[in-house]
Amino acid sequence: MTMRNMLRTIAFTDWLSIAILLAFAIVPFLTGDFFTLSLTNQILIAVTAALSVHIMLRMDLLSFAVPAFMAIGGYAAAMTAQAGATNLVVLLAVSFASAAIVALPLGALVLRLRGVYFVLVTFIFTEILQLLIFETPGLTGGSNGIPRIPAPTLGPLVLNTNHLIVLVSICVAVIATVVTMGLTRRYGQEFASIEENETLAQSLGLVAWHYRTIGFVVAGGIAGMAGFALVNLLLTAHPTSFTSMSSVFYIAYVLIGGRRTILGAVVGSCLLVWATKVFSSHGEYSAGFFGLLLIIVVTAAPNGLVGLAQHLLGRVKPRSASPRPEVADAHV
Amino acid sequence: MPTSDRSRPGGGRQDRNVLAVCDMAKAFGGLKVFNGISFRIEPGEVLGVIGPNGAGKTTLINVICGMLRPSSGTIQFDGGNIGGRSFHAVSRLGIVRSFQQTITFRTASVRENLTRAIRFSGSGGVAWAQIGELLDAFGLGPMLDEPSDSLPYGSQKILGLLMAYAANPKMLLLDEPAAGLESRERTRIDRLVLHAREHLGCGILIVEHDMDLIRRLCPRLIVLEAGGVLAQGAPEEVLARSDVIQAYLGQSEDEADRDAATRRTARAAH
Amino acid sequence: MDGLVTTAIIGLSLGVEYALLSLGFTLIFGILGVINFAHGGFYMIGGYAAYAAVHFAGMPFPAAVATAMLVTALLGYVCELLLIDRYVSDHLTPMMITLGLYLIISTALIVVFGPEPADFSFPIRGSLRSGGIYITYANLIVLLVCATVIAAVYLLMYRTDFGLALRAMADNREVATALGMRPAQYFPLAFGLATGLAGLTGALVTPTLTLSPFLGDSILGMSFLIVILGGLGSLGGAVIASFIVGIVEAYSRVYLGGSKGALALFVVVLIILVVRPNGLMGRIGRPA
Amino acid sequence: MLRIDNLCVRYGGIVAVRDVSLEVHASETVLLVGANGAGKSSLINAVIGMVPAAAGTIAFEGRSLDNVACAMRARAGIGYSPEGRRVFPSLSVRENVLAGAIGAGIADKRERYDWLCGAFPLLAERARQPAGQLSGGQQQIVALARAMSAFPKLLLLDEPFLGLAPVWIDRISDAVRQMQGRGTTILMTEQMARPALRLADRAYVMRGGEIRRSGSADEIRAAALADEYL
Amino acid sequence: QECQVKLGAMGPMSGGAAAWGLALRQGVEFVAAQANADGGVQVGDRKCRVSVMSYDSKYSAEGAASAANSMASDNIKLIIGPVGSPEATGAKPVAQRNGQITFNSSYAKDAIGPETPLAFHQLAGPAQWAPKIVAAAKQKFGIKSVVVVAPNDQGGTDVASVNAKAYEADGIRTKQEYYQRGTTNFAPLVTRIMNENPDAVDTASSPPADGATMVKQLLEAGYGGVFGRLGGPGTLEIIKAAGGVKELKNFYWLELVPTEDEKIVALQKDFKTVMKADAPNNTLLYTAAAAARMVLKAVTAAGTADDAPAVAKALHNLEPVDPYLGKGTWKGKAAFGIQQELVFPVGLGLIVDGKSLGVTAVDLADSK
Ligand SMILES: Nc1ncnc2c1ncn2[C@@H]1O[C@H](COP(=O)(O)OP(=O)(O)OP(=O)(O)O)[C@@H](O)[C@H]1O
Ligand SMILES: Nc1ncnc2c1ncn2[C@@H]1O[C@H](COP(=O)(O)OP(=O)(O)OP(=O)(O)O)[C@@H](O)[C@H]1O
Ligand SMILES: [Mg+2]
Ligand SMILES: [Mg+2]
Repeated sequence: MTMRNMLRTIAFTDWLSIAILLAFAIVPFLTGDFFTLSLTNQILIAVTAALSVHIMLRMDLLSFAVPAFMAIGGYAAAMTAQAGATNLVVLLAVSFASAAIVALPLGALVLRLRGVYFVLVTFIFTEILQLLIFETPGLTGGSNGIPRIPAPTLGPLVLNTNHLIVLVSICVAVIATVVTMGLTRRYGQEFASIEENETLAQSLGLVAWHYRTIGFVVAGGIAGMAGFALVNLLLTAHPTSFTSMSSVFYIAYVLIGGRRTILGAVVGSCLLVWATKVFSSHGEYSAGFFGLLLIIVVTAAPNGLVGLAQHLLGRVKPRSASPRPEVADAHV
Repeated sequence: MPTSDRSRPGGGRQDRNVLAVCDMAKAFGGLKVFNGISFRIEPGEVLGVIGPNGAGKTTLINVICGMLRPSSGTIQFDGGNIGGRSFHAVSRLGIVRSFQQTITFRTASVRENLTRAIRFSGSGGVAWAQIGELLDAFGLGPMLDEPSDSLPYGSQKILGLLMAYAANPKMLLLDEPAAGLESRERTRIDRLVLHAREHLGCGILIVEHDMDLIRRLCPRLIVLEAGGVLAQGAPEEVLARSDVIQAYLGQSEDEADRDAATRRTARAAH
Repeated sequence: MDGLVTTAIIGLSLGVEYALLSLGFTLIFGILGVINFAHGGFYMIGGYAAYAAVHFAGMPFPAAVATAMLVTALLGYVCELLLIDRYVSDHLTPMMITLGLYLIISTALIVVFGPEPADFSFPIRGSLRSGGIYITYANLIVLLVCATVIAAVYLLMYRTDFGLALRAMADNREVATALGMRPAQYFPLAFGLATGLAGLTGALVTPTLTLSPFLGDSILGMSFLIVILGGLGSLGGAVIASFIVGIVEAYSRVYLGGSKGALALFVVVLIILVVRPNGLMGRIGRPA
Repeated sequence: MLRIDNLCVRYGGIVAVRDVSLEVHASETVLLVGANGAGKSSLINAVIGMVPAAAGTIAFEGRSLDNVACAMRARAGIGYSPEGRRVFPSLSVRENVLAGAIGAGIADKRERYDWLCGAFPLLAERARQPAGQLSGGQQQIVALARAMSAFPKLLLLDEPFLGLAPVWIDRISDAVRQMQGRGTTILMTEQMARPALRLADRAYVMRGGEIRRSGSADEIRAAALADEYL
Repeated sequence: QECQVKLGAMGPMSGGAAAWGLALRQGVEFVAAQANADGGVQVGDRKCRVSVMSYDSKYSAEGAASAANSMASDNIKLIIGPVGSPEATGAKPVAQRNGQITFNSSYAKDAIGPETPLAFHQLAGPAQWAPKIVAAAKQKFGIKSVVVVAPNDQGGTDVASVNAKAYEADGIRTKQEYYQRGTTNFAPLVTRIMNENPDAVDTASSPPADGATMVKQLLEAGYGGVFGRLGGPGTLEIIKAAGGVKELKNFYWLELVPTEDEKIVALQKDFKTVMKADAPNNTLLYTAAAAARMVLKAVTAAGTADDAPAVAKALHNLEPVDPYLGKGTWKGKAAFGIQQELVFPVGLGLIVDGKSLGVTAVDLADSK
């Protein structure tokens, strides 16, 4: 299949993702059920975080720094709110900007790294941030976090009920999706080239680090918004919400759903978050069930659920199709 | 030597779009690949570089195009020293290379590959129409929407060269463009090179082991050997020199054929 | 003064421990290109297997350790054969699989042995001391075993056809097959070997500390950090990195304290990687 | 030695080799020539088992190779040097060469390695350097040495002269002749028809996946000089 | 027709703190089983069966919050738990929003508070028992200096900092040491402590495994001083790891309940008969059971199981007495500004010169 109708399928799945997210917007009007509402909330937050992973994967970079950026965005929003600026728009902007601003210099430092080296550095960054939070109780409340954050406001409206919190998460998730769509559409060619053969792309004049940085910064900002949504859901900014291990799960959402499309992030998040909630009533077995689910899905659909669906619908041929020897790899 | 009017350094600064390598050396740790190499390539000029395997031809290209830093010496282009500049920066200045192996964006279609080349290039790339005629000339026209990795080896090679062309270079560095191509397909390389010289007016450096192709295309020739320039000049005299024959060419095709014939009869006698 | 020396000794024993730990990880990584998230899991299985062998089967400690190693190796072999082998070409899928394995393993351990730490301690107590400087006999033994095993693995990988074949297949599975090597047989063996090493480490080290079903995360984190710092799948690099990390950790934790120490360690690693983007011993191929 | 009957190779829709039959007798050297995309590599890869045969049979020493795994074919005595080098980049040159001789006794290994170092001094010079750092042509040498170090009964060479300087082509030819002298059977493809034909006893001309012509090396050379193989 | 009282058991049931969550769950299930054994609880004019639903709150704010919501959607208004401080931080506001009573056992400084009137405290916090235990230890061992060790997260700092205050208040030179959660080898920390050369080392609320390793390695390093454990469970593991009472020599620790009191032993027997399994050796079992029993009483008193505020009100008016833990008191005004801390006597365990003096009850009724 050619790149062009590849793009077409992506575009189609993108719209589908937006549709799904907007569909969540009616949930609060349909039901007051706490489980459904908090499930919706967590799914939306997961989607946002997963999109941050997705963007980096588009450039063949696996980022474990998502929780770190979530923490930055979340804490920044929390402090702003406590300082009195509780306007939703302001908080969204702050959470995105703060994370993005940190991502910029960090990117300049670590984007030279590839593959697992990048994975490790991002992982370490998350660990470091956890420790910094603990070491700065004055600023971040240390291990106690920042409790009792005032709810965000929209003009006269105070968004403090379960229903309204869902709406906040919705708008975070939708913004994130639209931004991701814009980014991956605008720079799709560059990202794809960097993913497939950076040497060749550079030989043709592509300034790869340029686009890497853009991707990294935007991914950071999106994660920052996810952090804000999470903090807003819990009414507290707490270090345990941003542990380095949690990044593994955001990655799982993307891979399970399908790493090639935005829809993948959405589908993966829906399935796995729902599963987590269901399993957590099985006490000590919960983690085990989750693991089992991971293995089953990933072995059944190595290209993710969306990848599988596309394959069944005959839209995309599986990635590792060509048995033709890669003459290039012997040498480059 | 034949050059199109556009490429003649008339009017403007003396060394506009001239590549001048000056006393350049490159070593990997202990291993000195080459030492004190100097040469110039004018716009529209075609320079051939030959030499035994491991003489440093690819490394020479790697250093010029910014993938490696020179250990010493300067590389002047457009009057500025580009030694040690980053790969993409050099490429954006208009010095574009091709690779010794077939390298394309494998899952992308032929069309996609070329549009990317145009899109990424510093100078905005060439017009699609200009590639169009070449595509048909090389029989890639019908395969425009095939993923590039299912093309035959030869076509992939050509595609790689076309991508370098599409980036609209001011200086083109070709690393064994004909390797692995069947003898008739090699004439396509000639067409591409001449076409680039005519329409883009760029200087061209060709690394090749195919002497016929070198003779056809290169008015001037450099022979690298054992870390230095063994000989320089017009093909006919350079290739006639005994040291070049001894170090690089070996016995000529005809006498080799004769030897083979005698050997075979000898074996038959057994 | 004593303090400095003692710290150095601690650093060394940490280093050896880490070296053995990361050996298996780097093998799997270097050969199959898989980040084995279940590594910490196999470490714990090793510990519990030895514990079970001692307490329920009444085996002598050395026998128990051997059993533990065999059990984990076998488990690893089976996992690779049944789950991972088909997906090695792609790095992310196996990562998810091993993650799933890890979650299952740690759950199973909690369910079977309970969440409280198990009563499992090294048969030999006491320590070798002169003045304020000391090293426990347990650590000495671990140290010796580690050294021998590391040497053995090195010989296996660099002095035998088996090792050569493994590294060849790591470079290019297809061509290696065409030259008569059989990944289908060798990869599971390699994986089993690696998990066996993890198991051995668990069986040896947990009794000197405390055996509980929650060691996995930190073990994984450590091995990962060391292996990458050492440079992709380079045994030598992993060993060197282990000692660097061990020493840095010891001194920073002793003289800066718990969390500042950890912070220092991470910052050091970060700097090293920014300076050497391919790790300590990672090799950079030629550009073209 | 090697007998191929009505072989077909397909990649998805594309038919790379169409209904090809050919035979290679013991200790003779057979050359496949033909345009790019003619199906030469596909045929070679089908023989070693890197790509499955869609139809037809391949028999080696009288035994059919259908459902014999790739690795087992190599162990049965088929040596292979793939198109475009494909050395093991992170292994040292020495290890690359020895990788071809896996399973052989220590003494054999040393003997073969020494012989190859004699034929290609480069191997000794660069013994410890990772093969991935070598130049294209140097890698080609390593790939050939790797295939030869197996001392196979049947040696498959896919474009052995790719990217080699003229002198080096002569050197390789000498090494190949030594293999011939040892009685090794050789099936090779090459774009550089002339030097290749010097080594070959017989040659087949392929086009569009089919064999268009076959004959002794001299006939084909004559044809080639005359009309660039049909 | 038949009615039902739903109790929720919330706590970490996977991961490092699982032991506590599981013990808590068993405590609640035990009480429920007992209640059902004699016909269920009286609600209004009906006897209702008691059912227990448990949720894994994963020792994180997030996990607890979502657990609270899940329970809310199962219409569970009465929750025993959560356990840890992060969980309490996450669960309190959400549970308040959902109108659920929680009985957390966190040692956080804001474990409960006026702004969340539905949040109760299951047991006495460090502020209650630390001074008493410290005083006892001081006069037993004549401690002049102490190092308090705990992990560098909320679960650790909350307790350690309060303990430290208590030591200082008694004029003991005090140093706090925090290690990173997940540390497995404590040799560096031990060396650091040895350089301090304190009279006592208090492992505070560090997890059993960590505490055990620390003690083991301290002894290996030749530490001869006193060990203390104010806040964490798993003293058995520590004694085992040290190689027995003899090796350990001097040890003082807090038990959430006087474990050797015959009433407690009786509970263990009853547990075995009712639950057909051995009682877990994690003392959260007892406080959780007591809290659950109080809640059921309050339900009877309030005549409803669905109206959390009413039940909370009833709880205030209830005299805290428990068949196993004996007489207790409501406290918390001083520490938290709200009188919702359920305090029963705790236990003080002592090992002196390698001889175990057992666990003696410490009444907290008079502590401020
Ligand atoms: N992996 C693949 N997927 C799809 N088509 C392929 C693949 N490999 C080869 N082909 C097709 O099969 C045909 C034969 O290819 P093959 O490489 O065998 O030709 P060849 O004679 O070796 O050419 P060359 O001389 O360039 O090596 C070509 O048309 C090529 O496009
Ligand atoms: N990254 C590297 N590290 C070490 N040595 C290298 C590296 N790259 C190249 N070399 C060495 O430099 C020499 C020149 O290599 P180069 O590829 O330039 O030769 P070449 O002239 O292109 O040969 P060929 O005609 O075979 O392509 C070779 O001996 C090679 O081993
Ligand atoms: Mg070259
Ligand atoms: Mg071929």
